[in-house]
Amino acid sequence: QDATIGFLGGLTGPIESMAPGIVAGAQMAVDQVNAQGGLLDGGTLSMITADSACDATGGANAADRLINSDNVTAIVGGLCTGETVGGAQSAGIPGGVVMVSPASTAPSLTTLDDNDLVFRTTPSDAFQGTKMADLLLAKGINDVALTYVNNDYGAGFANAFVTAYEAGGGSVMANLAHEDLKADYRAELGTLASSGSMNLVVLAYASSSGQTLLRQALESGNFETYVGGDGMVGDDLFTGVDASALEGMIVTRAGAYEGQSADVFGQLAGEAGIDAGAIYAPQAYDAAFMLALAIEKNGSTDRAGLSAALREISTAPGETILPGEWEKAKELIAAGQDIDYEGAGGNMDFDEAGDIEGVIVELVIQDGAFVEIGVIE
Amino acid sequence: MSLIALDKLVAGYGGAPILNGVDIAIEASDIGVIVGPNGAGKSTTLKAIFGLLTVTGGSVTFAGQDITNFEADRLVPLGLSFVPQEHNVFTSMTVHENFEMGAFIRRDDLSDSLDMVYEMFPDLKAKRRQPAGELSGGQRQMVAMGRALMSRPKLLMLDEPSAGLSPRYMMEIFEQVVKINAAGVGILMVEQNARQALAFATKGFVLANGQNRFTGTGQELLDDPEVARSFLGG
Amino acid sequence: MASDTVIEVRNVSKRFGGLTAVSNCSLEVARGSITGLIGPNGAGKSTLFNMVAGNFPPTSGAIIFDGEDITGLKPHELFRLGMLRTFQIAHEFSQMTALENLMMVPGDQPGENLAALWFQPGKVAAREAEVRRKALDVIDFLKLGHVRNELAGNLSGGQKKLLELGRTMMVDAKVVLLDEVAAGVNKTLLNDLAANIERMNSELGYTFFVIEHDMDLIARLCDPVIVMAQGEVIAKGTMEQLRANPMIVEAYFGGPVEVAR
Amino acid sequence: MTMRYITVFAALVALIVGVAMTMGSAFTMRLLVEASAYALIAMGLNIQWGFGGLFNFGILGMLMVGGFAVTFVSYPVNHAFWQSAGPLMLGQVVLGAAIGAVLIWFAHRVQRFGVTGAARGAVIVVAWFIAYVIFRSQMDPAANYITSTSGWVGGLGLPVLLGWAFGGVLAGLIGYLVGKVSLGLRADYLAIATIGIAEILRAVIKNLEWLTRGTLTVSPISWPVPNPQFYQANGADITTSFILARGGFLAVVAVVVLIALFLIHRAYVGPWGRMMRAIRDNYIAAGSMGKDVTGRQLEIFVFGSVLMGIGGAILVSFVGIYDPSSFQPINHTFIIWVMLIVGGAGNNFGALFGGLFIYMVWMLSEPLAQSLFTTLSGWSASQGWGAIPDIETRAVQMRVFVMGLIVAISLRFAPRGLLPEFIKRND
Amino acid sequence: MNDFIFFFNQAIIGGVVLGSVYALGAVGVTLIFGILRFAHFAHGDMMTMGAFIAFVLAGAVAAMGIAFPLPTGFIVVPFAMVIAAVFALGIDKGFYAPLRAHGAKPVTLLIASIGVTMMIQGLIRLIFGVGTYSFFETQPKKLIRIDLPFEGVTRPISFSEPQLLLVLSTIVAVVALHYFLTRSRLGKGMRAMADNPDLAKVSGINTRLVVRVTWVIAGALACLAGTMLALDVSLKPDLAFNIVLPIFAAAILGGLGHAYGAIAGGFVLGFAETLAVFNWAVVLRPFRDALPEWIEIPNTLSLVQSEYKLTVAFVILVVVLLVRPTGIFKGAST
Ligand SMILES: Nc1ncnc2c1ncn2[C@@H]1O[C@H](COP(=O)(O)OP(=O)(O)OP(=O)(O)O)[C@@H](O)[C@H]1O
Ligand SMILES: Nc1ncnc2c1ncn2[C@@H]1O[C@H](COP(=O)(O)OP(=O)(O)OP(=O)(O)O)[C@@H](O)[C@H]1O
Ligand SMILES: [Mg+2]
Ligand SMILES: [Mg+2]
Repeated sequence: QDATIGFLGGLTGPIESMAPGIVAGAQMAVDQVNAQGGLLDGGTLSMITADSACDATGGANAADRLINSDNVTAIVGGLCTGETVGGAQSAGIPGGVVMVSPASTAPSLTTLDDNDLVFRTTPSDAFQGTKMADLLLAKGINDVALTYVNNDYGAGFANAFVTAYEAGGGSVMANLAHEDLKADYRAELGTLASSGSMNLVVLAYASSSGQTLLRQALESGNFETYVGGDGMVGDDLFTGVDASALEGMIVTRAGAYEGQSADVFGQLAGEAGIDAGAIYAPQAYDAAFMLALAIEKNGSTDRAGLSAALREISTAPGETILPGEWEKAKELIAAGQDIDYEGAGGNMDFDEAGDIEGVIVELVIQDGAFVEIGVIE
Repeated sequence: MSLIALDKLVAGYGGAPILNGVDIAIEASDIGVIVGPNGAGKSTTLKAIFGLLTVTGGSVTFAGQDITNFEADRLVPLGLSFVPQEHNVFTSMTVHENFEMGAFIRRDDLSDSLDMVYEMFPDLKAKRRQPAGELSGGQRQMVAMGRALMSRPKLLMLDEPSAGLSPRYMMEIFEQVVKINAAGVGILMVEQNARQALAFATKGFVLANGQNRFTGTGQELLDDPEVARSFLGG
Repeated sequence: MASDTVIEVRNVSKRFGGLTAVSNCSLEVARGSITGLIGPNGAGKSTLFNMVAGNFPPTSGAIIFDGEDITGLKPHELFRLGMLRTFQIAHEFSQMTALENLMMVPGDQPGENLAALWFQPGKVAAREAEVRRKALDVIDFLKLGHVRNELAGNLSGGQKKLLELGRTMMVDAKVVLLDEVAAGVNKTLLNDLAANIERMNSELGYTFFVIEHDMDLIARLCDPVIVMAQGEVIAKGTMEQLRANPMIVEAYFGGPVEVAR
Repeated sequence: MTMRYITVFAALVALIVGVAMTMGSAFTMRLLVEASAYALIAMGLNIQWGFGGLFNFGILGMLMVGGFAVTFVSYPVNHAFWQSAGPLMLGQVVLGAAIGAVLIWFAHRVQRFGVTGAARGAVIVVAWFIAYVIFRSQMDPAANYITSTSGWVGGLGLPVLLGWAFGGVLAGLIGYLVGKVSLGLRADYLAIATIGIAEILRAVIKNLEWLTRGTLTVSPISWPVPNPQFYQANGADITTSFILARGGFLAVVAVVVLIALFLIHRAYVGPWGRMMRAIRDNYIAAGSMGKDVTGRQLEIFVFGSVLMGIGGAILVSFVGIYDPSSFQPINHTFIIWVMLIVGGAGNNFGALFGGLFIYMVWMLSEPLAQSLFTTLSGWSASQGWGAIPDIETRAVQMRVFVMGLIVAISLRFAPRGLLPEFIKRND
Repeated sequence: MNDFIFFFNQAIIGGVVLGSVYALGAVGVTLIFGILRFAHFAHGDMMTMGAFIAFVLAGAVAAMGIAFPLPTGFIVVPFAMVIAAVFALGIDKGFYAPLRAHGAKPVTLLIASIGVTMMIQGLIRLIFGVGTYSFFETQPKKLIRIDLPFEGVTRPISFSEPQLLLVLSTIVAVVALHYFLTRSRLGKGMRAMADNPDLAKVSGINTRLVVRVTWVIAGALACLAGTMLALDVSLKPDLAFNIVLPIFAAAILGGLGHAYGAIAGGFVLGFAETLAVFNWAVVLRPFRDALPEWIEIPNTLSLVQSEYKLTVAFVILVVVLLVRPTGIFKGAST
């Protein structure tokens, strides 16, 4: 029979400009499923979006609507960690609904008491923070001025980074939070610059404070090296900045890890006419695709047993399934064989907390575009 | 043809009509004085003429032109001018600006009119730069009067101009009224200092409960014992 | 000390920026008297009232009420001490009915205290009934019965002035300050009001301190009469004495109040 | 008039039933709980603005305080903190603050020692500065210590209802201080001052990681009644468990709201209300008529704040997570003004109605807008003009449009609110 | 010396620019309040709307391949202002005029303006999506760097061309408005209406006209403010909404209804924000040697952490209001 999954995310609010890409990623998975014979003997899969404005209360309401009034089987989302936790606490967990977040990177999700219902297809900031620290130290950058957007994403990321960086012998000359969505950050930049470090690390969203900060940093001409986290990936970064000035900026992000599954995804995305490089688009794709697999595995649209099924299809042992290989997977499941999904954003082996190891890749900006250097070891 | 004529005027504030059938007629040569108990409808009459509330019956004609329910700002250019009983100055604006506003429709040189007004109220000279809201009750009254004169009206309507004025200024104002009238400006005024006012009124109207009670020359009303007892305080 | 001056104004001055509205002015109001205060427009009468009634503090000087220094006290504190005032430019509560305007005045209403209102409904109701009865009497006396449920903001100019006066009749005060209550009030009605003021004075022992420009009224009610000009007290006496004083006649009355054509 | 009440509330019931039909009763229950909480808050605002004419635009602050209160009272005790040196250091902070306070107290009284005018001003400023430095010198290390060792202070592990009450008390206290500071101001100046103070509160709560966990959010926050898991454990299926649990919660909230409504209405129709309206109308005259204007305004401000605090606490404990960054002026201050004005300022039932109605509309505007615009884009696609790009995301954006439209329309046709304040004709 | 230039760039230029942003927004708010007596909350989004109008025009011009020495966005502003003014008139006709006709309270108009703000936001996002745009995609943003002729001075005084234009147009706009309101006949008529509409009519002032003129000016000002802001930062659907609170703060701080008040308020807030978080250690460093041994200049030495930046602005706001309850210039009030 037909199945519906929900998409929960901050379609409005601070990350509103990232949302379209992410939704598109998930939608692509759904379309593939339907294109390749649908799920559960000929049923079609559909996806309902609900806006949670990147905050906990919004998340609670939106998730509740998806779960209790749209009766979705499972949920892709939320994006901001606040909305994921809010949704899970007040509707997801009591409702017994599996939630797979493609973008909630804050460490706090790891410790959430979720009786195995909340997963994510992107590594925790704790992980990315450490990797970024390693990368900078490896590049011989030993002092930085750090600013992060004052929410769970930024705070979590920054904490992880600072710990690792200082442990590794680097010194954080300035470390300050900034409020999102303001028109002007010259004051913050002043404080940062005055710390004496010429290396600016910005952990924020390209669509809002990140972009502004970077542009005004360039205008002030107080810094030499610029570093950013996954939030900074996005073409919004270049609007109004002359890209040449950004030349050589270092960015890390959860990888479309290399290996064929990533290439496959890139290719599929190309065909579907969506931007494979869009931040969190691969992770969203994985989330949706795996949920479809899990439903298939579970054999019905019930919520019960779905999380177990999800672990089944995502982890070894089993025949490897790559992005787009729905028909193959469907047959194998029908044949009662075990499968192991290798995602666009990693091999998707969930640990007991529902997190993935994932990979963090390094990008640099070369003539106005993000160029991927490779996975950070 | 009279300068202004109210014919069976019916008007109110949305609820039951306050005025039911008021008749008043004034020549350019007249000083008309309306008297009556509180709440009789005197101010309402003037407001109705000046388009500050809707006339539901009867008509108002000014110099032969029907001006019933004209918006106030259309009446001023025609030559009407009005001093309301309350809220009759721009409190946040200086005395001088109040006068300028009085002459809003004029584009010519104001200096002579201004001199005239300041001469009429010497106290105000010193206060020309002071916000009218900071004036004493009587001084406000002077400003209000001055404002109305600035537009060089054909018909001047005053609602209790002498209220709050010292006896000296009351006389002063009344004398001015007579002067202005002598210069060919029709006057229609409401007064509670009725005796003094009726003394020089050419036409007197007694209103009660929104209707004409008595009409005649000022002197006639003064002499009428009935009027004297029930409206002029014996 | 029960001296027989209720209000004593000691060298009080009030400056507004550059201008001195009241300068070093001293006067006394005797208990049980109806004292008049007259003077040209802008003499400083209302300003003096505002200071006596606590609406703003004097720049310098002291005000004594019933033997105690009340300089700088708030109006509501003076009200409790028994001083009441009216405003020259009517200060009605425009969004309340005429009746409510009167009913809100009495200060000792248990219903103004939330606890009592919630937990002693009986007591509140009883007092409320009393207050209403009183208010209805006053309103009828002022010939406002037919508009008692009209919003005060919708009353006529004179009616508002009457309401101002009515408030002072709602409580028994020691001293009532009247700032030109007569202005805009119909003379016939004014006679009754004057009579009532005299009654309150003689029977209930109210002291009145009255600003007026209506000389007939002053002459009828007030003894003594104080004259202010340019913020200073220039004379004090009975009306006859003052009329006899050419300087005052010149400054204030300005000849017989008759305009010939 | 009564006819109007009947129709309006009948319409509301119809709306609720309709929602229940289309969106399921579990979700409707949630709407009702939150809507009631907002109604309570709107009633609080009605006391301040409708009765007292006080232009409070700092509602957000009160809600955050209420939310913090319930979090702090009901969240489990964090033993790591209590065993650490944290409490001690906080003690020192209090000490430092006290010293600072004494300094300031003296500074404000230097004229006793003949220091006056500009000199006095200088002394005061210096005193404040020194106090600030002392405080910071104690506060910063304590904060760092706590965050690094035990994360944050945690809660007290007391019953939730106590938390609600504390929410009211705390908000009342804050309200008292805010009022003390800013009630001298008139209308819009008061409005902006309260906004300012609310923003200050927001920044503080958001950044006091040691006390509130700041942006890291606190959850779960327990319920005063059994939660869905409880019913599920006793074998109810999921939907029923939701309905039962939320029904219980709704019952509690409804009781609170009704009690509040009863008390407020009593107050409003009585002499107290009359006095307050008099102060609102003309505070100068009210003062001369013996009413202690500032005192009474303070009373009103606190009264209203208490309700807001309780409302905020209810919301937080219902959602089960305290996330300071989710408090935004637009949907925690302005929306409440919309509720009151659309419902009818000065009318308690107006406030109640406005709260319920507007919150529902606000929540439903999203699916509404979505269906509206997806059909639109579907249609344009069928016309061969292609669908609107990013339709999901853009459709959602239109929720604000729908909301705005509804506000504008309802004001257009009921400028004084759907249930306007009515003048009590005494007899 | 370098450190002082750093201070100058950061604190002074930063403060002036931010102050101008606030002032330019506030002057429109203060005008509407001064004349129509209500806080027009939608002003922020009218700014954003105006900026988008200018953006579209600029795009069109650029498409024609015409280039200017100044930013195209700035060149087209006058035309954008005209269009914005028309929009403003429409909004008034549609939403505010009916309420005024009912004699609605100012707060009702304020709430209506919240409704309007929401509608504008929705529409902007529907039409332009949620992305970020820039006026400088076709032409580069000029950065002005002035090197000082002292030896040892490496750091230049630096600001951008749009910032310069922003400050200039702020000053022009405010002064012009001030003279219009206090000197011109119509301007005085507007103030008269604000003071006492009935009496204004009685004085022959056409109040309907006054209202229209007010909205025309307000719309134009909003457009100017929005565009200048977008030129300095970048163009987003939430461009001005996020600074609408400080803008109101500035207007009220200055004293509602006073054109100059807007400047005063805007600059006070601008500098408050900038200086409060400025790291004073920088200006101390030059004296490091002068200072005795035991004084060790900390790495960061600012009054508050920059999380509390806006807080400082609001603290100042509250304090100023306590000293001057109706703003720096005695402002109007409802
Ligand atoms: N708030 C104020 N600011 C500045 N000047 C003021 C203020 N209030 C009153 N004045 C001035 O003080 C003087 C005295 O005013 P006051 O109202 O006391 O006069 P008054 O004796 O009551 O006159 P009237 O009989 O006309 O009411 C007047 O010249 C007036 O202009
Ligand atoms: N705005 C209004 N709305 C409703 N009724 C009003 C309004 N203004 C006046 N009235 C009523 O109309 C009646 C006449 O008022 P009006 O002002 O004409 O009296 P008046 O003759 O001028 O009395 P006064 O001598 O006191 O000025 C009064 O009973 C009053 O209650
Ligand atoms: Mg009248
Ligand atoms: Mg006076």
